Amino acid sequence: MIGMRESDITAAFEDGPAFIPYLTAGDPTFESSIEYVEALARGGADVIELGLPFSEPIAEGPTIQQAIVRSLEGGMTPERFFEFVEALDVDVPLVCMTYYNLIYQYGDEDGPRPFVERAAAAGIDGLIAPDLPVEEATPLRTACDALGLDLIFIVAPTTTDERLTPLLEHSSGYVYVQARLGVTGARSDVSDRTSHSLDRLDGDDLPAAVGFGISTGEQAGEIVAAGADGIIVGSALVDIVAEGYENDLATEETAERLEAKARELTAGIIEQGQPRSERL
Amino acid sequence: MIGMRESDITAAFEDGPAFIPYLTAGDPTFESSIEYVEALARGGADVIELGLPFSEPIAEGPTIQQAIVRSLEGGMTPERFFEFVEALDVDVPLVCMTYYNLIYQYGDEDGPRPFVERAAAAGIDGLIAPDLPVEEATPLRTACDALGLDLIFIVAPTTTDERLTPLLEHSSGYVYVQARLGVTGARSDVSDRTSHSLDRLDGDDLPAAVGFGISTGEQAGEIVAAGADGIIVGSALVDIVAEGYENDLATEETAERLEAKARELTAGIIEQGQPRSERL
Amino acid sequence: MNETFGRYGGQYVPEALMPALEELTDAYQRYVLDNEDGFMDEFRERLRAFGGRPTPLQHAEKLSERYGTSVYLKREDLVHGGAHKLNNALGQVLLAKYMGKERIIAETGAGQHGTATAMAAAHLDMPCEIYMGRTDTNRQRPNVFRMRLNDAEVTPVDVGRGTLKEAISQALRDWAQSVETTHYVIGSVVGPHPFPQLVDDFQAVISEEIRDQLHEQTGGLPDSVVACAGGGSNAMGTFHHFLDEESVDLYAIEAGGSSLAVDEERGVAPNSASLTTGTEGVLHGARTRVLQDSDGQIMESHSVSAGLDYAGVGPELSHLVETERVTPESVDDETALAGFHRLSQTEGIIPALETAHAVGWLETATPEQLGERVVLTVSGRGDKDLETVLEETATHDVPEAPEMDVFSTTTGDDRNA
Amino acid sequence: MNETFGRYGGQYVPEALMPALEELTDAYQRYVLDNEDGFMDEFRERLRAFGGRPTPLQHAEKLSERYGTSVYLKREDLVHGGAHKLNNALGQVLLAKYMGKERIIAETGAGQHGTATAMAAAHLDMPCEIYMGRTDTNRQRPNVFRMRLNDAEVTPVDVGRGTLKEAISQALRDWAQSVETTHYVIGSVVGPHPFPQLVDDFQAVISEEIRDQLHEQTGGLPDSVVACAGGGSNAMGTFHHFLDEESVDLYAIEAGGSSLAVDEERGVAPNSASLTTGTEGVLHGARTRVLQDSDGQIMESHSVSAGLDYAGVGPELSHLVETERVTPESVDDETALAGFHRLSQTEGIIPALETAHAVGWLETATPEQLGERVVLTVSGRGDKDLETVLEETATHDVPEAPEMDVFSTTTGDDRNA
Ligand SMILES: Cc1ncc(COP(=O)(O)O)c(C=O)c1O
Ligand SMILES: Cc1ncc(COP(=O)(O)O)c(C=O)c1O
Repeated sequence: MIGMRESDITAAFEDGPAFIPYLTAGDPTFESSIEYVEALARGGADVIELGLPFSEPIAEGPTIQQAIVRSLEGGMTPERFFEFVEALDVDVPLVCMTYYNLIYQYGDEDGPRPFVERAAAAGIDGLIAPDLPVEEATPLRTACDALGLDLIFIVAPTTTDERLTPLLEHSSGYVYVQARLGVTGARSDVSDRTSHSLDRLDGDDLPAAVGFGISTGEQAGEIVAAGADGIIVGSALVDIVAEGYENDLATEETAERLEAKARELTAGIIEQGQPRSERL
Repeated sequence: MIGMRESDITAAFEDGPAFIPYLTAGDPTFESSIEYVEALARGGADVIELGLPFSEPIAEGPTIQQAIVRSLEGGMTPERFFEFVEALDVDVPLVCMTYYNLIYQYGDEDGPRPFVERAAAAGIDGLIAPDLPVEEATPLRTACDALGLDLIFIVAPTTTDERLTPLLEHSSGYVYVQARLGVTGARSDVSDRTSHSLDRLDGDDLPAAVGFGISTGEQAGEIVAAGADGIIVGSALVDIVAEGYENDLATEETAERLEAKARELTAGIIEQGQPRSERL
Repeated sequence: MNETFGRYGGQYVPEALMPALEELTDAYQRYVLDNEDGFMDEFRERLRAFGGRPTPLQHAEKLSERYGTSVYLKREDLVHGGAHKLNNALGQVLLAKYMGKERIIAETGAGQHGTATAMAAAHLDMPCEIYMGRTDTNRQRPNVFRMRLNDAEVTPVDVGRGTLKEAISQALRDWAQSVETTHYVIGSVVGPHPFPQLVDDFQAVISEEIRDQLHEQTGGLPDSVVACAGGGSNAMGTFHHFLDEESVDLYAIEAGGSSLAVDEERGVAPNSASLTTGTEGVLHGARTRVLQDSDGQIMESHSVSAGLDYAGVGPELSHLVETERVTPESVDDETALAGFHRLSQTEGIIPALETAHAVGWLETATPEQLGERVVLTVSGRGDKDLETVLEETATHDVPEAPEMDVFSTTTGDDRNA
Repeated sequence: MNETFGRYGGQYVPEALMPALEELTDAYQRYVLDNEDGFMDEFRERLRAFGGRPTPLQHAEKLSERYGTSVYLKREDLVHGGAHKLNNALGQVLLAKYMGKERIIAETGAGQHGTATAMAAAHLDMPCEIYMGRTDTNRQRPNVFRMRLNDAEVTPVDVGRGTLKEAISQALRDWAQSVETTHYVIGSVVGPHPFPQLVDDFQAVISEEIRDQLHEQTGGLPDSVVACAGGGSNAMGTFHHFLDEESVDLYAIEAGGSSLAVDEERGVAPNSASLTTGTEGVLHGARTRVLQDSDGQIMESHSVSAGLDYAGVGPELSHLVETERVTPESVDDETALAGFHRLSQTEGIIPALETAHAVGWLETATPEQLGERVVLTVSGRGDKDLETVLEETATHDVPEAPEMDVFSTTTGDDRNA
């Protein structure tokens, strides 16, 4: 984050460790998905990551892959995604998570700018492109800067110290700390690499949010206790959506379950957490 | 035929062109086959060729192959074959037609002699081994000479003039003239090579019997008219046995049909024929 | 070393994989480009003794007559395993060994790259796991057996249509979690840098041999060089040493499938002609030409040949087409089937269906395109395609195809009756 | 030229064929032995360009370690078509062309000789008809397709058990009626003179290359040379140039089937070990060792490997065994299957089931038998045998075999769940 004003996203970490849920937009339908996202907001989300589905999601585990299939079958497109964002009634910052090809192809001209413009107009605050390493990110970085969007990068357990510096330099919003190797997916073990990664980030301006494999309030608490500024939870929530879909549950029931899970996770964080301002 | 007394087989050609039927011994059973052979004798056979079945009959067409299968399945062996010959009540000369491996393996010692001895004892007058060219025939020739059996060789349409001389030199009984290329089997056309072959044999001491593909009295007559001293008929007769077998006819009925066919063929010959002594 | 080829190439992968790509780039530089520890010598020697190289460059008498020119066939079908794929697989598995990796993963579509990798891994004693779409495991059973016989794990991928695209994505996922101990043997000149160059360098032996063999046989260069292209490793390997020879025309033959038109609604392209009809996009780690809809979603591709059935293509090949050094041509299923039968009947070589596209193209090429000396790479043998060819021949109009009524009950014996 | 080898050999065929054998003997003398019209030069050149020769002599690292000696594999599996069979088929079809014949016939059992002949005939533009037992056409479907694709007629033979023995008899019958225009391409060193020598001379290229390659690689001769033997063409070709080298031990490995015992009653030998257990007899035109009952009826042979499943063997090989120059050894089905899996897993080479017998034998051989340098000819590749191996592995006790449960519905994705 290079000499910019603090963004809405970063600000969301101010009052204590942040809870950042992820859902694939439009899973399984446009309407129900809106209710689910709003339920997470009610459950205590500080920032929400919304997945815009791509046909080749090389960074996702099977849970989110299936969510993407459901969403695409439900007719989700980049344009519908922006309508989705516009239809949401939530007042937390929103991050769009999608693959670079969708960003690059959007609009009439080549390059990422039309996408970023449209995202900004729809109310998106930041972007994550999991297949876009910092080396390839300059065009997107430029567009995001121009339109005031954060661009969030992932720090992996394999990220070398040499890579860390440029990576942090180009990051804004928060740093997404990948808790373990592998793709997304709920896991019961939390790698001890997480604390190592967090140690490495110590002293950086940006908040560090840890994701990959968190599924319970207890885990969330442990990670926050280990020094994280936030936790990102995806597959554990998508699992609830999938369950509702497979068992034909009413939208409200699934929404309630999501809200309850969000509360569990928020509670886990709050137990261990303290406002970021006090910890810095 | 090198300075030997005229054999019973050769003598059978004296009174006019000879009719030489072939049957596979033991087809489809030992008992019925005896009746069939005797029926052919009644029908006018001058010499009878009896097949001793071998598992790899490389010189036979499908008709005789099937007869061989039936006979082997009925339990035919070389030993049973000799018992078959001994059980026959016919008074024409008998020729055993079989493959060299059966001749070679018979008895305790290596070589063809034990087979020839046993054949002579059983009342066989001559042998034909269709896979034994004259080059490989010396041991068998020697044994046959010692025991007074004729050894009959086949002259093929492809036989060159150079091959003809040694071939005739080693032959006794009669010369088997192969009417056309190919393996045994009833055919309605009679190659014009037949007369060429017969021309080449003109002047030889031995009678020339033509086989391969003769099935009607008319054909038999034509061939005799072309100068043959005899005709050999196999597949057309085996067809009658096969028909009886497949349609479950009574043995007597099949025997009658064979006798009738033999009469048809004999009649065809007699019409055209004159005694060999008068033709020489 | 170029990370990009004009606008194409690059490294579009999750951060977790970036260090592995750096490590691989370093190993590529040292072992492949600088022959450190004699890597390239060992590679060449194993290609010879295990792989059966050099393969012949055969003058094809009947094709030459038919097209009024000299047609030479580069016989990659004779490489161990039955295709050019081993050149790359053996190189990469050996490289993984030099890098101290303990495990190999790979994706496969038709099964040719999978079997080549499994063979190389068995030969070099490396544990190996192959990802293969569920649909492909079912339609390429013999190749699945072969991989298992070589002691490779075969893991069916149940996502999506269950073909190559999904298998690559799944292999990338595996790699993202196993990257510290595992090398991902990609099967063509696709993926993030340095894979496209690495694979090209291992396949370049094809054109090195062609150049030397043709020189020995004729004293000259070819006028045209023809190779089928799916991901493009056969094409790049065949073109490599001719890229700087301006007099040599290079033709990359793609799968035209049943039509070059596209069904945007269903997200389906009834072809795999990414060079001819694709647009710039990012797929499987590289910017290149891809079959995609206007949103950027990757489309299902289709071809009678499983090995060409891929929505992307190597970035260098995209660049060479853009700069007009390579001419892309597409050949539809029917023409490819006819080519398959023609080569089988007239030259006694049953080609892979992939190769059959290149053979089919000869039929439509002009004398000017072919010139006086044509080299065509027979990228593989067709044993793996027999069932497909039977089925497809029955549903297409292929007058060249032989009758296949041998299995009826009439017998040859009757002729003697 | 010898018409016989000791007591074995000769010409036991119908008179109609004798002139053809004379003609062939003459052509053999002129074209093969005297290189008239450059026949042998053309043959060698076509073997190279079309057939893919020379094949490598590969040092097998894992086998060498396992047996504490240097094991070299002669890679005939890399010959076009997948087996040594093309060496002979190409030679004979070319010879037929030089002789002015207009048509080719051949028999085939496993289909390897049939496919090789069909390929050679397509390559040389000769009409071709292949006789194949009905049972074999059904169990070797892919090879039937390959022959049809190469435009050969395939005529199923419905006689008897419908296997190789019946197919040879049927081919001889065809030849007896078509001999003036047709050449019969026999598939091994069997049949009447001059076939055993002719086929041996065409296959001798195997040992010529082995000798030169081993000399180049080690400066010396092998201590032992191992080859599987059905009719014996692979064995004779592999031994040929070592026959006069007394220090080289020669091992011909036969199919031991399920047992070396014989069921005289049913006329069945549950093996194909004619060198080990056969007795002198006359089969398919030659005096040689055959599996027969005491009457002289030829027995049905049995082996897990269709290409070894034959009741006879080449007469020269019978003679070399009788004079103790060649040591016959038999390997049962189970040991062969284990050998198949061992080579596939440890060396990355899936051998033909025929070859697998030779590989299996290494397991039981003593260090004295093997010596310090062993050459084993991989006579063919195993692609044709996949289905058989799967079935047979399931019914035999083969601990080496991999699990084959890939086709169940569990998915590899679960690991990430
Ligand atoms: C024989 C053969 N040729 C060509 C191809 C296409 O791949 P590429 O374009 O990478 O050579 C394949 C892929 O499986 C193949 O098996
Ligand atoms: C691969 C292979 N090896 C060996 C054989 C056995 O035949 P021969 O003993 O003539 O080499 C065959 C016969 O089909 C074969 O296909």
